[in-house]
Amino acid sequence: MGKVVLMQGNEACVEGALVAGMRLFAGYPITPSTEIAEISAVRLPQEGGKFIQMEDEIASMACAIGGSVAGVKSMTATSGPGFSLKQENLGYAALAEIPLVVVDVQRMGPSTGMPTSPSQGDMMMARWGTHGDHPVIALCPSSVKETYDLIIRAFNLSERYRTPVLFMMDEIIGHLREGMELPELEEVEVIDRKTVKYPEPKRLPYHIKKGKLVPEMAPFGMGQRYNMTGLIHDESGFPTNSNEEAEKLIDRLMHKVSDNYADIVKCEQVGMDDADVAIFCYGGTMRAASSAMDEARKAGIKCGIFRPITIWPFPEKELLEAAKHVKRIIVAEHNYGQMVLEVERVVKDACRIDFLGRYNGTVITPDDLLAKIREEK
Amino acid sequence: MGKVVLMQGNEACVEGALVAGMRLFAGYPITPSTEIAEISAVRLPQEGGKFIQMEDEIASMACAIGGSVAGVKSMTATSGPGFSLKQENLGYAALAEIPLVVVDVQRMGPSTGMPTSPSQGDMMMARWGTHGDHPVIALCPSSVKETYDLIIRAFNLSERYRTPVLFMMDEIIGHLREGMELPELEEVEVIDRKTVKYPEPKRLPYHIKKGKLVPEMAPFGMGQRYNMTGLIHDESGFPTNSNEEAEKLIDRLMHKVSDNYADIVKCEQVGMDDADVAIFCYGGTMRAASSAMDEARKAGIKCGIFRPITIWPFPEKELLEAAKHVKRIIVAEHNYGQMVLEVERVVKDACRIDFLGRYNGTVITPDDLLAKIREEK
Amino acid sequence: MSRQEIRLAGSGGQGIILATVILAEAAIQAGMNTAQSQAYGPEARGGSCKAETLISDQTIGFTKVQNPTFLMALTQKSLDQYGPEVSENCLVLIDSGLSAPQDMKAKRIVALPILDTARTVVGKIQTANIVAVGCINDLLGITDAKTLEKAVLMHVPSGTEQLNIKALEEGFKLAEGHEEK
Amino acid sequence: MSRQEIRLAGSGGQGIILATVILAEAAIQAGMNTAQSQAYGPEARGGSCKAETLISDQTIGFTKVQNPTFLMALTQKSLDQYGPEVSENCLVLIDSGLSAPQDMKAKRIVALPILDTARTVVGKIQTANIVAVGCINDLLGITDAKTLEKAVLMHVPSGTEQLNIKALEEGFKLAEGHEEK
Amino acid sequence: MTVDTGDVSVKTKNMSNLIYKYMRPEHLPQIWCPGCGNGIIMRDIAQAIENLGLSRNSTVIVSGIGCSARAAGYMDFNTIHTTHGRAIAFATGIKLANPSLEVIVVTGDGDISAIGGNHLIHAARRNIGLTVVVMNNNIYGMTGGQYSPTTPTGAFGTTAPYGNLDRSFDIAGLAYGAGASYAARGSAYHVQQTTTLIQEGIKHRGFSIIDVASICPTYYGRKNKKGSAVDMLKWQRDNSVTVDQAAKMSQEELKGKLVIGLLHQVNYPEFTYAYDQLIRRLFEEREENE
Amino acid sequence: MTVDTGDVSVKTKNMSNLIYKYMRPEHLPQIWCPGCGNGIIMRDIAQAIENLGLSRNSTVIVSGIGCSARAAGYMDFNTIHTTHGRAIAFATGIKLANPSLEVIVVTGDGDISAIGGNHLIHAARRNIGLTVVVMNNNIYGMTGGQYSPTTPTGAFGTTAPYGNLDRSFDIAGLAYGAGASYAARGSAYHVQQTTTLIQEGIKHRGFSIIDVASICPTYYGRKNKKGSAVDMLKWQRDNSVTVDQAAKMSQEELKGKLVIGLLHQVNYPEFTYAYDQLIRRLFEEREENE
Amino acid sequence: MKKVLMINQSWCKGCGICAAFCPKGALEIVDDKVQRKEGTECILCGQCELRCPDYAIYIDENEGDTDQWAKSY
Amino acid sequence: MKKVLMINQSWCKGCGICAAFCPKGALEIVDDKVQRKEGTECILCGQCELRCPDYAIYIDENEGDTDQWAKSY
Ligand SMILES: Cc1ncc(C[n+]2csc(CCOP(=O)(O)OP(=O)(O)O)c2C)c(N)n1
Ligand SMILES: Cc1ncc(C[n+]2csc(CCOP(=O)(O)OP(=O)(O)O)c2C)c(N)n1
Ligand code: SF4
Ligand code: SF4
Ligand code: SF4
Ligand code: SF4
Ligand code: SF4
Ligand code: SF4
Ligand SMILES: [Mg+2]
Ligand SMILES: [Mg+2]
Repeated sequence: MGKVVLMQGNEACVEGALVAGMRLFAGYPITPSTEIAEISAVRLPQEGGKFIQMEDEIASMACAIGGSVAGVKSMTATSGPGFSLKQENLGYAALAEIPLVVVDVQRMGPSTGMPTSPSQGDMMMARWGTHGDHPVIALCPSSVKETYDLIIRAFNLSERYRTPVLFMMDEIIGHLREGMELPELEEVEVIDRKTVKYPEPKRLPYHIKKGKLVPEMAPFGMGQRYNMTGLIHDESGFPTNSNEEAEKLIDRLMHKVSDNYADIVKCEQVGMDDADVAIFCYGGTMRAASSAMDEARKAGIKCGIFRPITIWPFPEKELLEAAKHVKRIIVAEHNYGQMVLEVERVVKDACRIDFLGRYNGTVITPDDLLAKIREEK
Repeated sequence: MGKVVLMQGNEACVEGALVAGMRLFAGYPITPSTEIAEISAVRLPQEGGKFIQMEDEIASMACAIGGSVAGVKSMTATSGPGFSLKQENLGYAALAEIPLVVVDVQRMGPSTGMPTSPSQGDMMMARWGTHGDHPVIALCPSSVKETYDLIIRAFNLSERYRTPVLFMMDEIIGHLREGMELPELEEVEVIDRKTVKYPEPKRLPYHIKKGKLVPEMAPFGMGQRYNMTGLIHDESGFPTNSNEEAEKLIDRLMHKVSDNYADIVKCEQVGMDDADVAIFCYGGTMRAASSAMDEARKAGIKCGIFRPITIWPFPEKELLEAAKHVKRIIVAEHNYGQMVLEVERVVKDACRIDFLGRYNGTVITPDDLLAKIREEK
Repeated sequence: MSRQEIRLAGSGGQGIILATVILAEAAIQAGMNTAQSQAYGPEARGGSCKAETLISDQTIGFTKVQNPTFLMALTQKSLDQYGPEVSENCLVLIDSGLSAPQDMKAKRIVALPILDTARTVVGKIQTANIVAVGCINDLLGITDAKTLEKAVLMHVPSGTEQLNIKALEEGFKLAEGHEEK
Repeated sequence: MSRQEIRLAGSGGQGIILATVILAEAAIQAGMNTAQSQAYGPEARGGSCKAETLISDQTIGFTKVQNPTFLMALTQKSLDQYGPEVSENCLVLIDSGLSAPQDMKAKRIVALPILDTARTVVGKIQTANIVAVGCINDLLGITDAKTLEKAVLMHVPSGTEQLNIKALEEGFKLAEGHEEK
Repeated sequence: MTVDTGDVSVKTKNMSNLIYKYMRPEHLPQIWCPGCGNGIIMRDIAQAIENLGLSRNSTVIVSGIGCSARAAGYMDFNTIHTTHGRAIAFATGIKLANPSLEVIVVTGDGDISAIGGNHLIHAARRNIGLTVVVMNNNIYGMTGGQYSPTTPTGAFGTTAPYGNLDRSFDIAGLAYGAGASYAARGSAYHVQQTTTLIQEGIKHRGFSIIDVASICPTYYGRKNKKGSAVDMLKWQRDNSVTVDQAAKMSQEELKGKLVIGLLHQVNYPEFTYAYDQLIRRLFEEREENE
Repeated sequence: MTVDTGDVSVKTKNMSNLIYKYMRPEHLPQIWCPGCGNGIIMRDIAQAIENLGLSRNSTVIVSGIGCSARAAGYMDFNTIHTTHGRAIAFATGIKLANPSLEVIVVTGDGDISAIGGNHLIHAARRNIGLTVVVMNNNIYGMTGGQYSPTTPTGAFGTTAPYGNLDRSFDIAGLAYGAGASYAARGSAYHVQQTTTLIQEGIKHRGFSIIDVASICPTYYGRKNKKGSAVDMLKWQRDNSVTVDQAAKMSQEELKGKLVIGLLHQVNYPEFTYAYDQLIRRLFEEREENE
Repeated sequence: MKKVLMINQSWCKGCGICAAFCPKGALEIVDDKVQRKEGTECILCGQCELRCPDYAIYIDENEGDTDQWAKSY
Repeated sequence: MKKVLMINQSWCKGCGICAAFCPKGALEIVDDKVQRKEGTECILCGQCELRCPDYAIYIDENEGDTDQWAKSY
């Protein structure tokens, strides 16, 4: 058994990222994500990596993309207002297929809002924050240990699918300290970047070799000269005005994620075997849900929990299946109602859907959930 | 009858805005919205107003907000990448309740994409582009004449509800020139800002007088000194850490829009009385739809059109009602599938939903729609 | 007037867009409906460029030209590109210097020395688009000369009115005695 | 050990958060589960401040203290604020300088001269949080002295180890002969 | 007048006339830490306004986000606390919409020179009539002590645990390079000089910036062993030289010194003035044509 | 060697060795307008690289968005065409991740000094080893002729129909004010001097910027009646003075002149070098402790 | 009217700046609050007022009817 | 090897820069393309190459076997 250590969520995010191979972090401080920058500043140079504090979040995002283009696993972290600013370049990374991890430790908005209060108000922004259509992978941890493990998975997914991965934390987990067992490093699966090993003349940088998911990447400087752009491009990496190529590109980007739903989408279902009522929740809200479920079961209510770990793509298959076996789903989230819209869309009329939203800076408690569970309309 | 003039969509946007009372435009050029800036630069000083080209879109948005705070009706315009950059301050304007109009002439993304190609890829960003929860009003014109009329309505709504209004154009309409009848200016309804007329000691700037929808605004300089902030604030305009106040504020912001659904939400329904199949579309796509409908009807197919003019809040009541009377809805949009998700959510199992998306830079044609109408699965 | 789907093509600097705008304006002035648009793109910078106007006495739904009833091309490149796309019945106007590509289906082709007239008769190659407008109006009968003149004056830069009226008149003249190939 | 819900309150600079972190660490070292968190806010800048640790041998679901089993307050302001919130059975530790507010329901109150001990016995007021940690461990029996010492050493800045160990020992001593009010 | 040797009096308003007149006492004392230099500088601004006799109603205070940016909330004017880094861009809109307003931007080093750097240089270039007062504490105070663009090379911050590798901005110099027509530097210690510099900056027709060395004992002081607030002010007292003195000193001698005073002033047409002239011109031309 | 009087020869590659070696001929000719100055400047960059003997594989060209930014696509290096204004921020990541790369940013006046102004000043401040070549045409070319931060006061653009009210940036001066350790100005006309300035900029260890006056006959030229591309180049030829000459001229005499040459060079430790030193130090300290 | 030194202890945060820069050493900080130091002379120079970051000490005309320390503020 | 002036007309956009700055007036633009002007002398100075924005004119060694204008490029 690995050593158990006391760690904060934000710290676990950095330590996990280091294990996953992060060697460049570009950021700009903002509560409640700041510790991620601060710990990176301490830890990265110790591991031969680099931390840089950029002039703002736009630059941080751009810098992290640059690092990745040069072959180094890169990360950036922020909170709501900064996440808004990163969106334009997030679209760039999605289109140019640049692996990197973007952490958003959500805080209460809109605008400056309540900077130190917990929230899950950026869930839809994670999906729709930038212009145009592009694929999104986003993950949500609900404990310190899961933060550690899941950030490694975030890096792995970003490398496997050559796409930015969003790591949607909340203040509840980011600022929580709890014990976690450190894994044996040998046992951690780390996906290294699939790179071109030697320069190939006339190689098409966005051509996918047979049996591969995505084009292999050639880090700048390794000898394979090519072009990257945020314009619609063909396999050569050069801009094209061809409508066929445009469609092909967007289709390919979308499908590399949607076709691999089973690999990417994970959710946790607790007590769902016999549940009558399910709590749908994610991130830090899970902690109240699990206490509430225990209480409810003690009171004889068959309560279960459906928790997306991958929040984008939305786990619609699993949710629809689950919805068919319960009478009610209570969607609990720390916002005015975001993922509940997806639940409504997916579940349709399969079961009743209730919503418990919290948007006043406090945390949903087990009692809040119990009251909702007991509520009969 | 007013004079009929040849006008471009982007030009109609400026001319309408001038009629609505716009006297400040802050922008940054970007295809295909640039003409809006260019025409504003010519026209505003002629009307005693001011055009300023800021250093970027963030500054443009901030500058327009500043103008509005000082009592001048203000507008900014951009396209996808710039719209991404405006999001943070859009959240500010929503929270601080600052009326202004933000135009997005959409172009194909993601990222730089195909800058000159039509798209409707920012529809979800309009709703979810910034962090946290806030209300959104967004309108979509589908002709040059409607652009003119609707931008006036955009200003009116922004004043009535003290909130930024998003004007979601597309390249199809923005760059289209057609004839339009100029209204008699006396007949145009222009809502002037409800402002505090004389300074009241101890006035609470965010207090709503009985019978009013929103707090009356006091333009800076008129003698009513108060504070504005992007932090959660109480009626005094000062930051608060009270969770009750936070909830009250967010609730009020959301409800001022949702409670006035009937006033804000407009849609056009054509041929829906007897339709078996409805085309759901908005903006420039309407033009193909209306031709397709004519053709379909000629061929004996009972086709109708459901077109949201207000796209946010989403016209869910009307749509659900309409869905109950048709067999199929074909959602046609120039993106990979955005509003179709809302249609799915709202319509649930009321009728079959088909999707016709276009994301290759070309325009959906009447033939494309006819083929879809004829398609039987 | 029955529905006309007019497409003009040429190179970036030839004022093709302005020509369609003037035709659209003429249609408006003549009480008809119109929808004018253009292909934007890097082509605008030097390459070939296309612009379109729909004219109809009916309400215009779809705003793009789908099946041109009229095509004009002022450069060989644009003719080669857009010529083969049009159907048999499309009337095609080309500058006399150009030769119709093999795979062009259109049967009705008119060749007129538009560029030459602008250069030598009007004295300024930049007026070719206005010469063309004169020709087109004549060929399609969109409106009368006076209305078209008004439309031209509404859209050319001040100071160039004289020159452009001359160009328009030369266009009228050119088209008068034309002959379909 | 049954579930403990520990809340510490004081003013911004008193090291309240560190104290809860050390208690959480002690719990981990003793093989228990823990969840530590704090209230962030403008209060951190000078005002009163609260931090919490849950300790349990069971898995911890909800991570926030709901019904404190233990409260410590080091300033009157924080005692006035948080004191009335706790229930009858909560054990309350206060600095000897403070007086319990009227509306406090808690019955078990221990007053110890924590600040004074830090200032005069240890010689540095900043060590009050570590003195407190010593007291708390003694009152709640979280773990043995050795483990707690280890936890302290894991979290204090290097160079201050000696001083803090002394503070901890003084804390132990203080709590030894304590008396509930 | 006989000098009183220190009687103390109770008066209901509990504050000086200056504070009573220009602050919002119901929000005082500020959330700032004990000894934070921002309060001193905020008072300087009020004193400058008092000296100039500006009307509170036609004066606007715009701030971004940061400890320093909280100043807006305390000052009894038209105040707006905007988003991080964007104060100048908001202020530009306000000034443009109503040039008769006196628009003062109160900001921090991070707000104005990190995320907000672009707006600073462009407002300076345009020479728009804003007065920018920077409460420059060489650190991000609000977020807990990360290094800022004015943190000296080698100094420490939570994100510079091994010493800052970046070189630092001279904010006044940067603004001058970008075209600011008035640039000055003050300090928390030099109350009267700083007040005068702010006062002249407000009077100046065009873009003016007064970069004021503040003190943040909580983060910058602690991280860099600069001692208490008192020690930090004493450092300012003992290490400042005036612009005139500096002119006679070598680069070597100037190392580690704070140069205080008016660094640069020149006259160009102010932006909104030029704009109004343009509008007038267009109106006149139209009248002529009609 | 006998001078040939002008035979012309056919050769399959159809281009000079320089172009063949450093460009991507399959993408030539560029989309730039006839007479656009960008092609000349792009060749200067290639020539500078040739003179220095840099390896194409370890050279990176980063650009933003604009006509000028299209340069990246034509040059046969590791090239990346990023988002508008952000080239320097992307380049910072590339350089930091792999300091052995020679990173050259090719950008326009709008890209670097309007939306990208903040990244410019911060990269200059950090003294990170990038070489920035600005194709400065005093206008936004790509979007059709709007005024830019380098459009002179009074000049016209589609968004300055009544003449530009803004003052303009001197980009090299701005970068210098922000801390650039190498700043120079070239022009499209002065091919050899500009090549040398770029070459020295690349050699310079630290942040260097070469602001090159380009020509945009299509928009800037047309809007401002500057004539043809040839006329615009002739203007550059006839109105340029060297830095040395300029030093002897009065402000009055310098009006309307283009000052060409090395404006400023000084040595500071380069950022990524300093970072690598830090990492080494930490590793050494750790070894000592083990 | 007589000038007096005023103290608003409720606003005082005890930073000690006033005391440090008082030319007469007339102030001291006790329990994190400023107070007049016994046996010293205040010359009403106003230095303390200028530098107090919290506006807790200032010179005013004596309009009140008391000459006590303003502890109760 | 003999140096020669090379022209790649397919890349030439006819801007006229080469012709304007040729010290010998040895170039002219015909139908928007550059060509050698008859009766003039080219001294292979390379000025045209340096300033051609489109790399359509340059000096090269004569490796080919023809000495015709490169019109067919
Ligand atoms: C877009 C955005 N990024 C980051 C933050 C977090 N943030 C708030 S204040 C601040 C730094 C403030 O530094 P400075 O301007 O120097 O003010 P100080 O607190 O030092 O007075 C930061 C990074 C934010 N609120 N918004
Ligand atoms: C965020 C964003 N805003 C605006 C644009 C539109 N845009 C593209 S290029 C450009 C200006 C380019 O000017 P400059 O950098 O001077 O380049 P030039 O075309 O003159 O070479 C603008 C405004 C964009 N692509 N992205
Ligand atoms: S953290 Fe620093 S700047 Fe912020 S209030 Fe405290 S002392 Fe002032
Ligand atoms: S528009 Fe100007 S800058 Fe752009 S390619 Fe044409 S000449 Fe060059
Ligand atoms: S300076 Fe002000 S806050 Fe500080 S001790 Fe003196 S009176 Fe109190
Ligand atoms: S007024 Fe002068 S002498 Fe009196 S306490 Fe204040 S600083 Fe000291
Ligand atoms: S090489 Fe010199 S002489 Fe010959 S054509 Fe070119 S510029 Fe003229
Ligand atoms: S400079 Fe080049 S592009 Fe221009 S005319 Fe000469 S050869 Fe042709
Ligand atoms: Mg600061
Ligand atoms: Mg430019």
